[in-house]
Amino acid sequence: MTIATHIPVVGSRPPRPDGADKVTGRARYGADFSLPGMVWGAVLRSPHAHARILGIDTSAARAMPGVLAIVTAEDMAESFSADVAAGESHVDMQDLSRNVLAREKVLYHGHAVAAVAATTQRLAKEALRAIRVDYEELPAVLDIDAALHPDAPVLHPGMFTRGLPETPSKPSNLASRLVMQKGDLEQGFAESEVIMQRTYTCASAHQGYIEPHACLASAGADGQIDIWCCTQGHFAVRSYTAALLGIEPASIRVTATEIGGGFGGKTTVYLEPLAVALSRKSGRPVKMQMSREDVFRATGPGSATRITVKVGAKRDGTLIAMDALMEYEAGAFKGSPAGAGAMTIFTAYAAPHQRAVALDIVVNKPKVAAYRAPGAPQAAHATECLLNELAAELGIDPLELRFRNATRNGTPTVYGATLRDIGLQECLEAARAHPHWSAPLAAHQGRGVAVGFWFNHGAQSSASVHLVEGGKILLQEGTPDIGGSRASMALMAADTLGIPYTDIHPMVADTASVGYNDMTGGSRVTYATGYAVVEACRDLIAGLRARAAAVWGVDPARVEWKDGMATDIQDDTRVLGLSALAALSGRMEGPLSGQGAVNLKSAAPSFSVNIADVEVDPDTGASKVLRFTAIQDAGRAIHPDFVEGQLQGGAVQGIGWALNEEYRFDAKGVLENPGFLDYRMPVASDLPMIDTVIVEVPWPDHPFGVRGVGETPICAPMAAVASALNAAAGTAIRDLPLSPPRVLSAILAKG
Amino acid sequence: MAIHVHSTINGQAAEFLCEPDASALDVLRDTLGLTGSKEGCNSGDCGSCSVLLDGTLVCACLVLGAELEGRELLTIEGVAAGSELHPVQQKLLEHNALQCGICIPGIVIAAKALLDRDPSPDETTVRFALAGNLCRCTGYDKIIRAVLDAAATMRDSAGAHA
Amino acid sequence: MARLVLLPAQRTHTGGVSEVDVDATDVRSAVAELMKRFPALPAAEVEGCHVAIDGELVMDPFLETLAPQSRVIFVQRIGAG
Amino acid sequence: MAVRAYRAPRSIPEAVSLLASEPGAFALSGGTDLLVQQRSGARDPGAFIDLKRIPGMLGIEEQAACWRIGASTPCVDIASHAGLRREFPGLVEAAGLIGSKQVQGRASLGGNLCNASPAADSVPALVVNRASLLISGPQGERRIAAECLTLGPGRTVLGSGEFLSAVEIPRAAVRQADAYLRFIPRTEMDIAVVGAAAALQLDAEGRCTAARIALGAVAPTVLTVPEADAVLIGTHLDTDAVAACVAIAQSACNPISDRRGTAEFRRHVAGVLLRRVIAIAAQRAAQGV
Repeated sequence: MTIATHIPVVGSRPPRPDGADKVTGRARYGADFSLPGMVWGAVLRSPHAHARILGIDTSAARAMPGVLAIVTAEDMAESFSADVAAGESHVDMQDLSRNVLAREKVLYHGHAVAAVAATTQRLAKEALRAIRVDYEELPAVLDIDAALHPDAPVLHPGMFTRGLPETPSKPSNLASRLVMQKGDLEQGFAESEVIMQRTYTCASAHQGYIEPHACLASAGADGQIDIWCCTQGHFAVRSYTAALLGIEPASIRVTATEIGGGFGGKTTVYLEPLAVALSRKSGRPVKMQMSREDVFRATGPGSATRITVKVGAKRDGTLIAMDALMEYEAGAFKGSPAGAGAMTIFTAYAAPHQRAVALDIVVNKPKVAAYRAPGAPQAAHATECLLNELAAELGIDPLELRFRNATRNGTPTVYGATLRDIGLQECLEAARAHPHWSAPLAAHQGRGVAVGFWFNHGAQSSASVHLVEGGKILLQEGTPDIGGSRASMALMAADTLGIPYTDIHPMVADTASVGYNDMTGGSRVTYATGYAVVEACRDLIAGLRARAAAVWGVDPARVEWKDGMATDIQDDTRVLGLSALAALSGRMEGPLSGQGAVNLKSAAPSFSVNIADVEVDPDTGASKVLRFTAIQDAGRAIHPDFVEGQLQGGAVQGIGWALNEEYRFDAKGVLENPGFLDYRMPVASDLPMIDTVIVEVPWPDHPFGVRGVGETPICAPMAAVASALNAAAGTAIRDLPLSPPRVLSAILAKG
Repeated sequence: MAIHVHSTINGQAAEFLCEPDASALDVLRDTLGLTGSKEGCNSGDCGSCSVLLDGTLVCACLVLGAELEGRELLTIEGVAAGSELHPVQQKLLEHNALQCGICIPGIVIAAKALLDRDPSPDETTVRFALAGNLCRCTGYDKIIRAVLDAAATMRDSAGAHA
Repeated sequence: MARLVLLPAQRTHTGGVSEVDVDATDVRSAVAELMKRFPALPAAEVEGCHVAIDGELVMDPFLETLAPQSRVIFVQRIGAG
Repeated sequence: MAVRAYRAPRSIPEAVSLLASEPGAFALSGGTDLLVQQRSGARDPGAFIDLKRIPGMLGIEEQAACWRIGASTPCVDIASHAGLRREFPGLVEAAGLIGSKQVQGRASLGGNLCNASPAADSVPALVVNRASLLISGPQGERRIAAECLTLGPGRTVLGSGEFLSAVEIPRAAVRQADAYLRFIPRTEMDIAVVGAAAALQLDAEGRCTAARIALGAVAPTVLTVPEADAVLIGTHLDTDAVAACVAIAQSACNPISDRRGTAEFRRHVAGVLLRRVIAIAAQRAAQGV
């Protein structure tokens, strides 16, 4: 018989397995699930940015016909272990409980106070209006300076700054201070010939996923609970909901629906514990969905920041010392990504003397959520813009300045790790070789370059593969597919098993159907879940080889797995394929499956280089991105279309954050632009094509060399765009966004 | 008071009851179970609920259910002919132009509306035609390429049949 | 002896001591020794951390082995989007 | 108030009677503003009176003395109307700027006018073209100039039972042309931070014989500045004349600072856009558009 040789599919670009469902409207997202007998939940939200809750009277609402249940903070569990480890996040459950439902105080405008279940959406909303909440309004703390003022109103009377030499005697709004240092800063600045210090700010930006949070929960009389929700981590929803309501996690089954974007914003819970509590009280399935306004007012966003960077360098551009003070708004509860920001801010550079000081500051605004490389884009904006300013001052090409100072394998970082197997040099070389870098510019146009860095996570993933009659493979993974990961999993499985891509049928399984998985986040899915899939396939292959050996009556060592078939090493015309082995299952030891479970503890660091061209209308301050090139080390691109998609999407989110996106609050802490009309994310006509270059320096800890790609793409664009715009306009604006009024006033100020 | 409405949805007669302020999107999703049209904003700013109302591109969230009396609606569920995808759908798949996919039903409808009236749009025309459809994942690049490719395919196939 | 390098939030509870030498062959025993040396140090300030062992970042360490001269630097947890 | 009723009258008298009798009745045209406002609570209609099934509310008609546009005609029809575009390219472009293609499938001149937003894109373009508005009501039909409809943000002169049924634009003369530009931070999907329209008529020598400018989003209602118009007339629209016009218009601006732009920004950009629309309109007029 003729044996087809398996042609590797990793690195090819087939259509995704779930694609047809998504172009025909058949795919079901968070709000698309319903159950018989279902009722609707709605949330009462705070009209104040800061107030004490003196009392909540739900009696009138409860008396309304059709109102089936009401929950307030009293319905949440009272005490928790200090925190619940749910994969890469570490969450203070006291805070999470109070964010899901305010207890003693409301801490931001839009903060959830109570939830109602009623037979119709309309009735649920009417019932909210019948709930009386007695508030004592408190002054709102709305920015970093106000929060850190010695006389500032304190959000949390029990919060004392962490990280000071001694625990302070008074509570404050400074949650923590983190210092990381290498070398001798004083000596470094003393050796420097040029010292430059600048302060950069970024406005708070929302993740901007198009799908509002939604869920459906159904609690059975036996205590079994089902949740369907759009989340980046259904196992985390299980952990958090169980902890917040005092339920055994094993009693909860969470199904991750298709998810309409997350970017970090769907790594926590908002509605799910409320829906479960309402369902337990009412005995009915409860569906809840946020309005777009709710999403803006009460979820996300990323931190607003103020970062002061000081660098010392030789006249030839060699960086000697780098120092940063990084102030990050956390919103209403501690936990901004200031620390991660500090760990990224100078990581691309080898300067021997570095320090980063990170402050985590609470204010009366929505609690920040992870947003794509949390903390890093703001940090990169500061460092990369400053380096471009330094390059101009020294008369050095900005890319050359990076070449001269780029970190290399073995250079220690400020946080204590030493990078290895990185591809920064290769990315810089790709930038220099790209025609974009040397293309001519016209009047009122400018070019900016910037470097981005993110760690990338590994952590825990499980996967199963099952051999189905007919010889095809059912693949169960447990990380929601937010950007085409089913395709990547199927490609890796296909090459591991040596069978066609289309023979693999991947699915995202619920929490009761596959082993534990950390979230889809941290750029970890292709890396860690991919690894688990490879392990599961290897496990299956071991079983297949044993079966074939038994059929042939030979030692399993004589059987190798080749091109999708068990093959007798001593007689390679003797083979058994998947379909034959599946057919024998019932006459041998039964069904054939493979399991894979991994906990990858290393980080697979990746770097990017972005080049942006921006044109400015000097009469109005309007700007337009004319050309954008995103270069990034992917380790190995399993499915290059989806890698490019990550680079392009991250670039455009960064462009939006640079140019127009911002949370604007009024003097009372009310968000002024809680809708897509005035939040201003980029639309198709704002943009050019986004050119990409995938650099592949394989990461040795992964079977295919993957290092994760999702987060690094948003790190460099803000600095690249800001530097390009300032070059085009002849300005030095260091505050984002670079909205037309801000740009125009800078142009007019320089005369 | 609920209103009794008769309309045609994806070529089939449809009858439903709706409240006077229920949107066509509410009716599609909650009453008729056609959940392919998505609610991203409920204010006409995201395009995820794009549908064709008597052939005109509109947001279903900005049309009242009651207004559908005697009118014809095409939703994402009615675009493919059985298992045969519309060229726009096919090209979006081939270009892997979708990540999360929530905007894609709206993009398909808006792109179809464009190509129905302009078989040879240039890149700028496609970009402006899709400016009412927010996508947060892709940066639009592959979507624009897919729509341009679909236009070329449709022109070729029209030429072949001419 | 492996050397442990503490984070500022840990130093608050060690009287300012920032580096500690411990006789340990893995991270678990090193952490146990550290906690024994500084009873005021809350477990939560240690157990949630990552470490860099001789430059290699290790998330959620436990049984990772240490060489006699290993340098273990505590690293703050990294959030992820 | 909850919306209790949706009615779709088939005639003007029926509509007038419903608008006058239904408690909290609101005329519904395209609904692109009204439905959003109803959901946010900004407006509180008790009943929707859908005008789109009344004969004459939809459609564009070329008459000897004017173009008649049914007040509920969707902008997509206006933006794609070749005849209208030949005579009033600025107005057609303004209609094509309102919201997205999806919004233009519903939005109408009637809605854009009666929503009474200072930032309405179509209004400056209608005003410079001396459009008049046909208002139907209990006393029959009356006609007002486009700039006379609004009293301030969200407020119009329409009385109980009255609604806007049509817009009439006098036919353009030879060498008469218009232009409209707006400033938004993105390229689409924004509300105008500033809008500027100009309509100019030139004589055979290129001298300006008639001029009208209008600005949006720089005052509570659309801003016309006859003194600024006057300085253009008799000139060849040279730099000095345009500068004088712009200076007068800018000093008449009374903008607010809000989330969409500061007062200073609006005043400055109003001048920039005005200069640009005068240049575009002049060029179109010279080409005999």
